[in-house]
Amino acid sequence: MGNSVHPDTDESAIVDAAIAKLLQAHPPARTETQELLGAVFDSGLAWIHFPVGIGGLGLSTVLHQYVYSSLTAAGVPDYISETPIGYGMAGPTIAEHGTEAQIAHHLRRIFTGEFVWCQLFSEPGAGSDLASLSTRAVPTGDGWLVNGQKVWTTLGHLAQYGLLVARTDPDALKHQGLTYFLLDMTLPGVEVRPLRQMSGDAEFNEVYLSDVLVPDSARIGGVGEGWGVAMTTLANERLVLGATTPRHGGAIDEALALWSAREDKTSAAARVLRDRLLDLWIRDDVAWLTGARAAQRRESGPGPEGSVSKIARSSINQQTYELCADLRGAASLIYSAAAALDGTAQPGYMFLRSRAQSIEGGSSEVLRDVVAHRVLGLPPSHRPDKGIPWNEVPRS
Amino acid sequence: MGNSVHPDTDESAIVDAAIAKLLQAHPPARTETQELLGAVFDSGLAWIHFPVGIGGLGLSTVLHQYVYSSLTAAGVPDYISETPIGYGMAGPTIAEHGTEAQIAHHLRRIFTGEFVWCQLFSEPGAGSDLASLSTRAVPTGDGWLVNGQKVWTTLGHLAQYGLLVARTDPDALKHQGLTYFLLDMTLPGVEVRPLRQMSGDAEFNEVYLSDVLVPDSARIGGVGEGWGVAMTTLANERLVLGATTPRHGGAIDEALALWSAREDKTSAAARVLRDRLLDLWIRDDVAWLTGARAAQRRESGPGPEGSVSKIARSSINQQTYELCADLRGAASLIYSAAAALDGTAQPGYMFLRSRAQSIEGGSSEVLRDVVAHRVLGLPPSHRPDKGIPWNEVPRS
Amino acid sequence: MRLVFTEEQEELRRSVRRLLEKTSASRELRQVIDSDLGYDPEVWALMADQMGLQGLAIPEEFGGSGYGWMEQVAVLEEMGAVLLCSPYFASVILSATMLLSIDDPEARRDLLPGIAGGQSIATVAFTEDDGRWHDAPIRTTARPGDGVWCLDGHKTYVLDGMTANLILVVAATPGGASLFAVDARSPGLVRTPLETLDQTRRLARLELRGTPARLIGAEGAAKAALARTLDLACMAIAAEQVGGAQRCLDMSVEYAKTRVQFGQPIGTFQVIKHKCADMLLEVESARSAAYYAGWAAGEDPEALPAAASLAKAYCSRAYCHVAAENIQIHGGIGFTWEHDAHLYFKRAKASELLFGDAGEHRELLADRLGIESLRLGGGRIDA
Amino acid sequence: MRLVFTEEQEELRRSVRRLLEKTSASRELRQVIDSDLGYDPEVWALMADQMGLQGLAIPEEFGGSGYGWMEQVAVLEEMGAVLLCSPYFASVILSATMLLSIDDPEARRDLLPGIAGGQSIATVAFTEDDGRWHDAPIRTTARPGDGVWCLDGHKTYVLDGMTANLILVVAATPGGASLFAVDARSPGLVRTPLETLDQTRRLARLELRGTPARLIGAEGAAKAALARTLDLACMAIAAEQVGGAQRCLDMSVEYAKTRVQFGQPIGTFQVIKHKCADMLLEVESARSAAYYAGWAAGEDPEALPAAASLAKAYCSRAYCHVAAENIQIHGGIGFTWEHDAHLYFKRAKASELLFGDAGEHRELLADRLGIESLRLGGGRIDA
Repeated sequence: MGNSVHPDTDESAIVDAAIAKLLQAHPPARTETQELLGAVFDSGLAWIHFPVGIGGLGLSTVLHQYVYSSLTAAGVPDYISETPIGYGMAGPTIAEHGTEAQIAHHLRRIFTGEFVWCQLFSEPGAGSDLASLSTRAVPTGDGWLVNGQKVWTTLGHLAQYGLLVARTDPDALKHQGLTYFLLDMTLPGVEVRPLRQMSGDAEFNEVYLSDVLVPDSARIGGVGEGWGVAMTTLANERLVLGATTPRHGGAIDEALALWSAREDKTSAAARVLRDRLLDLWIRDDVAWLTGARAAQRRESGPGPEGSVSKIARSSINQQTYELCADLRGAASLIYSAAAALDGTAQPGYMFLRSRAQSIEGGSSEVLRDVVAHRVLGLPPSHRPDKGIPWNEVPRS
Repeated sequence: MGNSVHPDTDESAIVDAAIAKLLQAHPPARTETQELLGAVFDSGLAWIHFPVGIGGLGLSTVLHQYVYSSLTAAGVPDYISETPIGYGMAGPTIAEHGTEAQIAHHLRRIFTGEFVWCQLFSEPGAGSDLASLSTRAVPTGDGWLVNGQKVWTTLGHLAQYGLLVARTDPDALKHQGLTYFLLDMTLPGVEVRPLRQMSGDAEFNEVYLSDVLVPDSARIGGVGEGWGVAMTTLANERLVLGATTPRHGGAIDEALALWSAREDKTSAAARVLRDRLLDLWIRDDVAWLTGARAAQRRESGPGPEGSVSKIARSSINQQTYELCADLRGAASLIYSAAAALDGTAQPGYMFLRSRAQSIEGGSSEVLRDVVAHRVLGLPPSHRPDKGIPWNEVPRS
Repeated sequence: MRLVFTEEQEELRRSVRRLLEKTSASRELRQVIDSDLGYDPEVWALMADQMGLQGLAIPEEFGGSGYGWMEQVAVLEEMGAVLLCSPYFASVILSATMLLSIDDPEARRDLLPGIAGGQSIATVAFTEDDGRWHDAPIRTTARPGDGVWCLDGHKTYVLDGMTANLILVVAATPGGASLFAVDARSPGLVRTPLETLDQTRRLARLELRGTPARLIGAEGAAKAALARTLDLACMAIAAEQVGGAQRCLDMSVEYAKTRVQFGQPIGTFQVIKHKCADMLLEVESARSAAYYAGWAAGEDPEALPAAASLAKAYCSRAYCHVAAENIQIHGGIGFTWEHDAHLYFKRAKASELLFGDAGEHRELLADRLGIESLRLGGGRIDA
Repeated sequence: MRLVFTEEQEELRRSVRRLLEKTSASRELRQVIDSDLGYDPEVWALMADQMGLQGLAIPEEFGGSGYGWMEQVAVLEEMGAVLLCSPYFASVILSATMLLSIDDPEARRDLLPGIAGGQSIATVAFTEDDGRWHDAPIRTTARPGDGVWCLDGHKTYVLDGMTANLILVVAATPGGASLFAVDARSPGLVRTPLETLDQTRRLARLELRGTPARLIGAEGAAKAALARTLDLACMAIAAEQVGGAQRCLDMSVEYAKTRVQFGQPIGTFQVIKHKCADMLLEVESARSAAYYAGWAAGEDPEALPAAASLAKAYCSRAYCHVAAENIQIHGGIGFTWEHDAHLYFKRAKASELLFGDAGEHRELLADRLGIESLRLGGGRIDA
């Protein structure tokens, strides 16, 4: 992992020029949001590594974070936080695998937030083992008839479109019988139900698909090639996720605030809390530095190092929010699940919410397997489902 | 794990009477060691769970610890610490599987320390996977011709006898081709070489066996039944190991002594060391209590709970001795490997020595597997060596 | 030292388990959580009438059965296992202990039989807004009035403060921290329910505005009684924690055996196996600590303060860790509102925070014993 | 902030690696460990003559090449990877930095060229028997004599104190902590080798009995210079730690791929895989911390003290953990004297203890920045 890459000065110049031109032509303070975001897209600053003409400048991803910081600092709305799935997953997937018509129809609208997207991958029976999913898409005269259940669907209740992976060939090996669709969520038979989680709110949804008739024009990638397309979606997810946490922000900032507000700073028990805080502060900063270093090293696209960051982050966050609970002491006994359902902010929410961070988007256990195989080259373990058609593999 | 057993009052009465009679007839202060230990054996207090006549009283093991504490407190030499392998491994193995002649020849001499024993199980290629061992015993007219290499042989340089497991049938499954011998270490072809470890001393040995001719009368258990006999040896090992650490002794006592001797007890860094000390003190005491509880629960013989204790103990010891190093601070930079080789006691020795505790006698990884299977009933993992003759299994 | 149960004690445990399995399984738990009252009066009555649980450790002269603390440990372990929602802890552990720790025969005769029989639900109100459990300054005051005392101030984190009909309030008099009995219907008492992290244990905040109260024991007697009550409360909550932690382990092992991913039960994955093995290690260790504290409570009162802090410190961390691992092993489903895993996780954290967290109890342990006496042969804990 | 190397810096790293692979592999390491001298003068000369490593970061006017600290980080990482036994750290990192941190042009002209060229081996003697590294009281005294100063006292844990020909001693004068140059052949200097835990880094104890010495800079100038030297030493040792930790990971991965138990390479066991993945996480994290400190040393001196403590705290723990796991993964063989695993383990612990352990540096970090300023946007470390 020795070789390093640093931003090409030509790329910096191109990007700086594009930003300057954009901000001059469309001063953020005096431009309506949709128009402004449309202009960002048109100037190629939406996804700088996309080809020119579809939101990009044909550059590497090295300056991705720089562009994002520069634009949001200049007053452009936070297009990543506001359309995380559209920006981070749908956009790159469509850019790479979509037809011209799909690219033309979707990309600009994704970036401006006109189309909200959700992801329809996980199922109750397919969590870590995503490729074992059971939602069926059966060809009909007019397209595909889809039946199944998806779960953990963020933004499902608001989305116009969903990134759907379904099984089109149950007799094939599990990775080979999948096909990927850009699902219109307004189609008949799509039912979205809120899914309440332990923190009390319903951030996620279950999506029931009952005889949904999907036109073949919604298919992206070939029949049976859904797994490869899904890999593009997931690989790009992390490029985006890391970008939004500022240094010393989030969990550690909350812990420091609680420490500052604390009366007892000198008792023996307080000293020990303080050391936990310092240890976590260091680990948090080191994780941030690792992200920054990875971004500087990255020439093109995300690599498996993202898995390492996610393992570290979820663990640091969980421990830091637990420290926050301890710093608040008895006050942490109070919590309103009802307020959480209403969306009211309250201390203790992230203590609960953070438990999901080591599960969602790839559990820490699965990610460690990935790191061991893809980064360290350790030999694969025995897999009883290997080389066996999907419909012959045991499932729970 | 709900049901509990407590000492039968009859057993207490029997044991107390035997102890009283022994101490009256053979006052430890005025009795020569060999004679005294012989008398302990003859009164059935050596291994109370053995049959009467061969060192036991035919009782359960519940009062084992009580007898040991009572006798050593009364001045009987510490027969467990001084003959750990003889007492803990050879004795129970011979008592259970030996012929009358073997029992008569060995048991009393084991207890009195006349015969020192070592264990010849591990090999360079067979560590965690003990049953894959390669030392061969080939039948000859007069007995068995043994060739191979053993390693990690504590007391090998002093032992008259060794507990030897060797492969007698390479075409059988790995657990089924083994045979167990009581090896006379003075036979021609037995060569013992010291093995130096990271702490600088040579506590262990390598034992090279070159064309050693072993009479069939040294065999214990049937041909091909060596694995079952070895399991007896290993299961009994733990009954003995736990018995010798007093509450709050060992590592935690050293840490407390270092804390007491420390000048700086109030700086922020010292406070944090203090909390580590308290945390480890609690974990140490809880481990001791768990051992005491297990002993009170145990009706007959050792169970897999011993694995849990060993995992906990090795981790607590390693962390406590590392704390000792930190408490000593810069002074821990000094260490003499030469002094360790000479057997001179010095601080820091156990910091190094304790690293082996999570490896020797079953690594923590193997023990967690054992706990998961035998205590929790989790399903076995795939084993490529299962159902395959030993000589067809890959080895490094 | 005796860390195992007699056959009679085990039989008691089995009876309690049978009762709770029949009356307080997951479905009933959800109903009680969502109910106004926060506990099931029918189950409460069964506990009292069929099994005499409320009076288990209360002396016979006050209507109880006079059993020891190890029986209580067995009962609490089973209650913790099912997250029983009931005022048992407040009424039986806190209140009865408080009354038995203060020399006031008349108050005992008046108040204990109701607690022992389950007709009366009592609680102890001692913590104030600063959230301190140990040696906290008492700002609630008591002044002598016309035949009765009058209390002013507030109390919070009062266990089952809304359902209790008898509230034992610690308040300051010129003679020091003193205990007062307050009828829940008294004028000047305003009770507010708190929304709690732990959905299975209700808390309330009380305001006292000239509330009439009866002095229990002598003025200044509450300090020592409260210290002893807290020790026993820590021992008791450790027993609950062991029960809850064991249940988390059981849930994880069961799920690992049945949930299939990658064509095999996830329990065949070595990392899941090792997680479960480590959970077992912590549960068994926690059990040893809790039983030791239970033994000390009955047989070695001098060792109790340290043993209680030891158990509270260890069991709190073990339960939190095991409950978090249980969610992790369950994956997404373990994170949903519908699954019980989070109820255990919240109970684990809340019961760590109640009566002082692990760090605080490590310090209490050292303070109580003196760190020097932790050395070999030096400590009373060696008992 | 720049946390990656340029192609030129990577080329330097590769050259150093090639040299060390050729001259300082495991076999040579064992020979040097057992030698009287404790380093290989031929390798030392190659480092100086072929590559100019000793003068890498020393300004050109004093015979060096004037490179920056990131180059030094790359070099130290490679040296740490092979546990290079050499007085490089003492002479180049400690001594040259000390001389460059004190305003004494003449001393620089006299002493730095020898260090830069490798002809002179220097060290800094500052710690005394109390074993304190930071803000320690200086009990060694200097009194002005006949044209020279005379030193009395002792110093210990002096890196390469036996092989150095030039010893820079911190001693107290009425003007405060001051720096003195002592020729190793001076009368009144008694040097005693210490037997060390870390077999790859030699230490000595010095006694000074009226030892003649030359004052460097002004009286009282050593305090600030020593603080800066310690910061850079922490940064430098963190770079070494990263190299050593990476090598432990490499050894473990290699062994896991080749060692067969139960009919399969142990690297197929998920628990071994996850151990290695966690080791990678720690190594990569440590690398980030060390490179950040290296960047701060060159580009943001104000951020250096905190960055150095951050790196020393994190890298120390990471290396210790990774070195211990390396032994565990190797099993019995990893515990033998013959295997190199223990040399890394000892180096890891010793380099944590040198210049203050992780706990001490966490506190230093907070003291230096003020815990308040650790908040978002509040700290200079945000740079």
